[in-house]
Amino acid sequence: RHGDKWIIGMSQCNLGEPWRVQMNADILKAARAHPELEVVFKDAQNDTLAQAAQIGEFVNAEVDLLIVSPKEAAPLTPPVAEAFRRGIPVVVLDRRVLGGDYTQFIGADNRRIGRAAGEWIARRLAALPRMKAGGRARLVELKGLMTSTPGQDRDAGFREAIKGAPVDIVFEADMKWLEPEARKEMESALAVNEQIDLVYAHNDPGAHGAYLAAKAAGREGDILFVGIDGLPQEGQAYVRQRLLAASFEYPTGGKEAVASALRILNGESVPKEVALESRVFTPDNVARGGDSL
Amino acid sequence: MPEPLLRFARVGKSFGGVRALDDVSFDVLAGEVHVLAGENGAGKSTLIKILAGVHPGFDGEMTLQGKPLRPASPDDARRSGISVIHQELSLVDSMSVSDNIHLGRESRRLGGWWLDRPAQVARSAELCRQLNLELSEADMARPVEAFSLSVKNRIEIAKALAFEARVIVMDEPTSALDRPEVDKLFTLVAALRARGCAVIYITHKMEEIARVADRITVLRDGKWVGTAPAGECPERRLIQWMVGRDLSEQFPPPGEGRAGGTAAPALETRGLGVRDPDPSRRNAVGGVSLRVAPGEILGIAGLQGSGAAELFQGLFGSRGACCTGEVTLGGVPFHPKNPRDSIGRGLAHLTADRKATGLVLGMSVGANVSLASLPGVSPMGLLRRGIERSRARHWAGALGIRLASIEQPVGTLSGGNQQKVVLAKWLCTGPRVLLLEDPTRGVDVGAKREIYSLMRAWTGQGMAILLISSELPELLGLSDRILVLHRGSVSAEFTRAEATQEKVLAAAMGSQ
Amino acid sequence: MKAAFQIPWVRALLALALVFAIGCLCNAHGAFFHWSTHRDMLRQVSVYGILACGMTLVVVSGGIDLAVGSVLGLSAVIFSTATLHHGLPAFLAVALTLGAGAAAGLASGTLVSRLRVQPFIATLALMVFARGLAKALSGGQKISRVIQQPDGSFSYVDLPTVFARLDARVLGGNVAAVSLVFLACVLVSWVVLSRLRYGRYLYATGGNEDAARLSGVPVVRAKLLAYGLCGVFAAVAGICQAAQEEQGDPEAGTGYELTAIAIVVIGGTSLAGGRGGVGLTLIGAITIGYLEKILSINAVPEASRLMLTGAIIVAAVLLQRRKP
Amino acid sequence: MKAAFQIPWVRALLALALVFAIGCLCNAHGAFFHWSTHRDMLRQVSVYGILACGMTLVVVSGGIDLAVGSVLGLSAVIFSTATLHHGLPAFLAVALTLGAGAAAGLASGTLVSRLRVQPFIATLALMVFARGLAKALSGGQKISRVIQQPDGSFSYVDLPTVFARLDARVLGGNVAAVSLVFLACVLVSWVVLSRLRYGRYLYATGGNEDAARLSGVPVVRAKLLAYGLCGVFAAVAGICQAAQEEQGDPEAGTGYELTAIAIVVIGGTSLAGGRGGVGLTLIGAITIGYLEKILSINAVPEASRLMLTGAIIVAAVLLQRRKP
Ligand SMILES: Nc1ncnc2c1ncn2[C@@H]1O[C@H](COP(=O)(O)OP(=O)(O)OP(=O)(O)O)[C@@H](O)[C@H]1O
Ligand SMILES: Nc1ncnc2c1ncn2[C@@H]1O[C@H](COP(=O)(O)OP(=O)(O)OP(=O)(O)O)[C@@H](O)[C@H]1O
Ligand SMILES: [Mg+2]
Ligand SMILES: [Mg+2]
Repeated sequence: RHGDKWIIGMSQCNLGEPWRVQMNADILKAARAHPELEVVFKDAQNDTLAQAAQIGEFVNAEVDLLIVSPKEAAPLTPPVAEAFRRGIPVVVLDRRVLGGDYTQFIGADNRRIGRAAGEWIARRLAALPRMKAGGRARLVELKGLMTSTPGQDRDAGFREAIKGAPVDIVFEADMKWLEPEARKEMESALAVNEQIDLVYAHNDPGAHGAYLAAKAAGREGDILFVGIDGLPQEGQAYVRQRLLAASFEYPTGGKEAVASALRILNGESVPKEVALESRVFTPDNVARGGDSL
Repeated sequence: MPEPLLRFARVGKSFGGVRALDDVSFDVLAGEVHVLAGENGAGKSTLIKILAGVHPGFDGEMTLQGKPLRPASPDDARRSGISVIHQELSLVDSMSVSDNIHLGRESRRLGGWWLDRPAQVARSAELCRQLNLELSEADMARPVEAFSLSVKNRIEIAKALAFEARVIVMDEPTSALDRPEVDKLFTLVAALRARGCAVIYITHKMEEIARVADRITVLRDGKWVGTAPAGECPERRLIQWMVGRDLSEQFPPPGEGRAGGTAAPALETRGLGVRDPDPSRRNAVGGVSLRVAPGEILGIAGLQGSGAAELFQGLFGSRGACCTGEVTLGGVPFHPKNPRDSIGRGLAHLTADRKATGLVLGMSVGANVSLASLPGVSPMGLLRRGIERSRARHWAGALGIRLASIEQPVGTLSGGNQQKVVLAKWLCTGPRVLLLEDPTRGVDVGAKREIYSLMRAWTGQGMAILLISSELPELLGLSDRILVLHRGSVSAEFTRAEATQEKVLAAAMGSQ
Repeated sequence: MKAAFQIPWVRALLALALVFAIGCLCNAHGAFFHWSTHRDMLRQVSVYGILACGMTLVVVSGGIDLAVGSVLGLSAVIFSTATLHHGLPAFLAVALTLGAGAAAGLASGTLVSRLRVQPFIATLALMVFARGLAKALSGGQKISRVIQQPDGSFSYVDLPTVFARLDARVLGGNVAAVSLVFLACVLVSWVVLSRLRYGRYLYATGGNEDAARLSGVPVVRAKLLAYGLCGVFAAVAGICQAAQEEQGDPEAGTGYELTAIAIVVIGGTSLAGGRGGVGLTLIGAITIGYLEKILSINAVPEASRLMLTGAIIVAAVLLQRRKP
Repeated sequence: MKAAFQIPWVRALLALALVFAIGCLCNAHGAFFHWSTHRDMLRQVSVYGILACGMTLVVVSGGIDLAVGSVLGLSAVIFSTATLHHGLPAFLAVALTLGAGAAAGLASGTLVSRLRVQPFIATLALMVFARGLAKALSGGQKISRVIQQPDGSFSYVDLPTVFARLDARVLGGNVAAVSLVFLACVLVSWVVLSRLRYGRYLYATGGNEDAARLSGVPVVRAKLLAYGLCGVFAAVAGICQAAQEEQGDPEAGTGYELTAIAIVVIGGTSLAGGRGGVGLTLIGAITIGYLEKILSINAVPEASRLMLTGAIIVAAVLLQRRKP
């Protein structure tokens, strides 16, 4: 303990994404409520090795607890384990490290969310008049960066869920999590497809970009848009504005991490794994805070 | 007739549609100095570049000692024993003197990969000594950009002599050399000739032709005109061959409109000094007082390092405000600040190195001509291409610039024609005082005469000219008065009547 | 015939023709032949094209500007904050943003011209700095219609009409408004380069700075103009981007500088300076636009898309390179 | 004294001294004074530094290589696939990877030298292509110890010792092994540039290509050598990156080319070509390394960190710029 304060080191792998900015904001907000906590943030600019060095720096600075949201599992396992062995409790957020040398893992399951989205979509499409008449739904998938695990999981879970449903993916492209890219790809999808029933984007900005493309083509009324992440000012707001048919929350875990940190620092024991619950927001339920999956 | 060392047979070369060289045949003998002469754009450099392996694709053939010669690259040509001093300097500014001298033929150890620097430095120092180029071993490691054009020129010569060659080509090697340096080079040429080398020498200076030539070949419009022993080829006939007609007196007589000493001088300096940008070094110019009247040509003589070039740079503001002392321009006090300001006050400065500081090679002839007078062709900032083109056409006609079109990039003109474009650029500004540094560098005899008479015509209209020239006859023939600089200050002043080559040279070397 | 290939824009059109021909062959069941495809291509490439216009000025003057992408992001944030958070009228917000862009450009310009820093490193520093400033101003979050109140709740503001105007289609729905902005930028840079005295100053400075200075060309001012205008164009691009995304993203424009430079170079303007023009840049932009569009409508997978892009750029450049 | 400031490496050291002084002031409660901080700095900058060594060769020859980051990624994938999936012995895998790097470099080199494509666009095309190839070879997945079987289950392979060796610390734990690799690369490039005939050819080609050609310098071969070696260095960097990450990431090295160029330029090597050297690049790498380390140990927030980086780069470059 440093004086009357606990110092928490937070190693964020990248601040170029709104979701991760939100995670830091959540942590900060939760920690503000506890004057005995001080959080020091570092970000690794999307560089695995920089993050490994950063964890080392926190260890050298003898922080009381470490929160790590790692960029990669394998390369960050040794520095996390080293910190843990040196007696610093480590809360791993969002992405896993290998082995068991950490105090707690908090995270949601992208595959599960992808599956939930697929199931919801299959149900929602079945309600379309055309489908009731025995037709097949035409679907566009705008993927996140497919070399990243969240992109791969949100795709795999989704495909598991729609297997067997009368749904064809008529256009798919990698929009690299970026809204302008999503809009560009959606324009192409619209150009080559007369009929599109639904767009599934791996994040809300992607869904919003697709919506804007459809709006420019005057076809936004014919298409449903579904995104993932459900940040209050982004996905939830789009759902409120009825731009998106649904947004699936991918919780940041920031609040939960601070809560766990407090318990660990106060000597309480915590479970090794915390699976975060996620919610779905639709125009019907968004006002009351969504429904959990 | 001995067996020729080198033979050109029906050599020709086209660039796109332009036939730069057509059906040229002549022989070069071992142990002779063979002068290649001709007007600007006659094709001399192109012929040399073919010999040097720069243009591997050409028509006709060449033989060296009876064996066919078809150099595929400069390296190939050099292996055949051909060494060339190109017209445009081929030095790498950022590299050291010794690296430049050995470029492409480094001293090698360990199977040819490893550099042997000490050997290179020693050998470079030796070569420079032969050329009376006083460079220390420390200088050998300095980049060539630290040296003046004249030193660079001699480094280039040293580079060509750095290996044993059977044919040595010099394409206007003396265009930036002063008299003693030229003498030194000629001693060297004589030694090479005695050694049995063939020297092909290109120059526009009649004086030099008379001094070194054993035989002379003349090209005109890319075609062979004739080859003759120097003795059978007096200047008059040579000029007739080159130009295709007779030319009158070389230097036109001084005009009558010249103002006397009573009128306000066009330019006057009192105790003018030019600071060196490096404060640890001696000022290049110190305490120069001069006056030049409207309509007068004031010659400035001086050897390498005399400060003449720096004097012009200081007056023109090329290096910013670095003048001390007083300057008046047309009676009004003037503090040189920058070229832009000086141009606005009626000053123009033609620099010696047209490629580095005179022209924007990638821009068209028209754009280069109007570059220094753009405000005049762009009222309210709007460029008026019509005005620009008609001005460029006017000057191209007045100066006899040979070009295909005003829109042609200036880099595709021959050297002499490029020089005329620089002149045109400065005349376009309508200067009252013209600072000329070697204005006829690389210009052929015919065009030189045209430029000389134009200079007379301008002074007749009241323009004042300050002239630096590495060619003493030119300086003596044109100047109304001559000021001699030595180590940054005036060592003598002569009137036109008093001046002789010997006196000027003696004063330039510092002897009283 | 042979001489025609010497003309830069004929060569640039050759590269465009190659890409267009590929589009005709791989037309995605005729999608390539719909006008909407071409309209969308032009819309997508407009923001890059606007950046490339400014880049052309800088490249002609012998420099390079790596900061355009970051200045785009900064401008998007400033414009969105001004309109959405502070409710400034459109013309004021536009003026403010263009002013910020000009200031960023002049900062690079001052470093390059007066302080003689190499353009690459000067604008790289500004690129990093401007991105940081964008994040500082926006708090790292996108500036959108959704505004977080101090108590944590969210309120919504209406989207000002300027956003809708810029994201609309004009001329009977056949052209995106931002494409017209792009063409206007091309026109402005063309006037500067070909019709103004300062354009000539830019070419001379890029062609031979020493000769230009000794001929009385105000080299410093010419460079300031080039970088300053480049900054203004980047701000215009930022406004267009914000209008199209309906928000100001501090990450917007990341990596766009490379695309802008690629457009300039593929048009045939040499990075050595002193040559080229904005007409070539227009052709270059359309070439890159078609290239991306063709790969996109054919739904080429990412890995193949990258490889094809590389290969086609090489083919296009080889087709139009200057004969030695 | 004054003359000393004319020497390039004295000026480069000035910039380094500035950054070091900042580190001494902002020492994060003494963390800056621990040897481990300096050791880690050197380790972190090693991969960039290796790329910068190759970049120096290319820049001296008058070119630029934007493909190094992608070639790094491609090499990391090839090396990991060879060792982890195919179980190739280390030396074979290394040779294979270096060969691939050389091939990529020679491809750029051929485009630039023989086919006279502008270096920027040629290497940009190769940058895109190599990234696509890396993604194609890896199937978009990271190549790690965890291998998915055809039936969907996972198997694990042991990490070959070459990974551990390269990620180890040597000399009593005081220096990271990759830092030694970096220093070896500096040495190799120094020998090439300063001690070999071909080094002179590189300087001559970059300084004045026409003059070099007239002097019989094999300009084409010199450029091929520069780009080829640059590719090899990028492959070395890729191997080091893979060893440290214990996997081959097809996205590895994205954006590294800008850092590598920044290192070269901040050392004082001019992008105009013909000047500079790898000693300067070493100083530049350490400068950039300290800059990042200082900002990191002081936990400077992202926005401020970016702004400070921009500002300090400008200050460092101003401090060491050539007097006009
Ligand atoms: N690359 C080229 N493209 C077009 N024309 C060319 C090219 N090179 C040379 N020429 C033309 O060929 C002719 C011969 O030029 P060359 O330089 O050989 O003449 P020169 O006798 O050396 O002239 P000078 O005395 O001015 O140096 C000129 O008309 C020149 O414009
Ligand atoms: N085959 C060619 N086609 C087009 N351009 C060429 C060709 N060969 C050389 N050039 C270019 O033309 C320019 C002039 O050619 P050349 O070397 O013959 O000049 P030159 O006639 O000697 O002119 P100068 O007397 O001014 O030196 C050079 O810059 C060269 O790069
Ligand atoms: Mg010639
Ligand atoms: Mg010539």
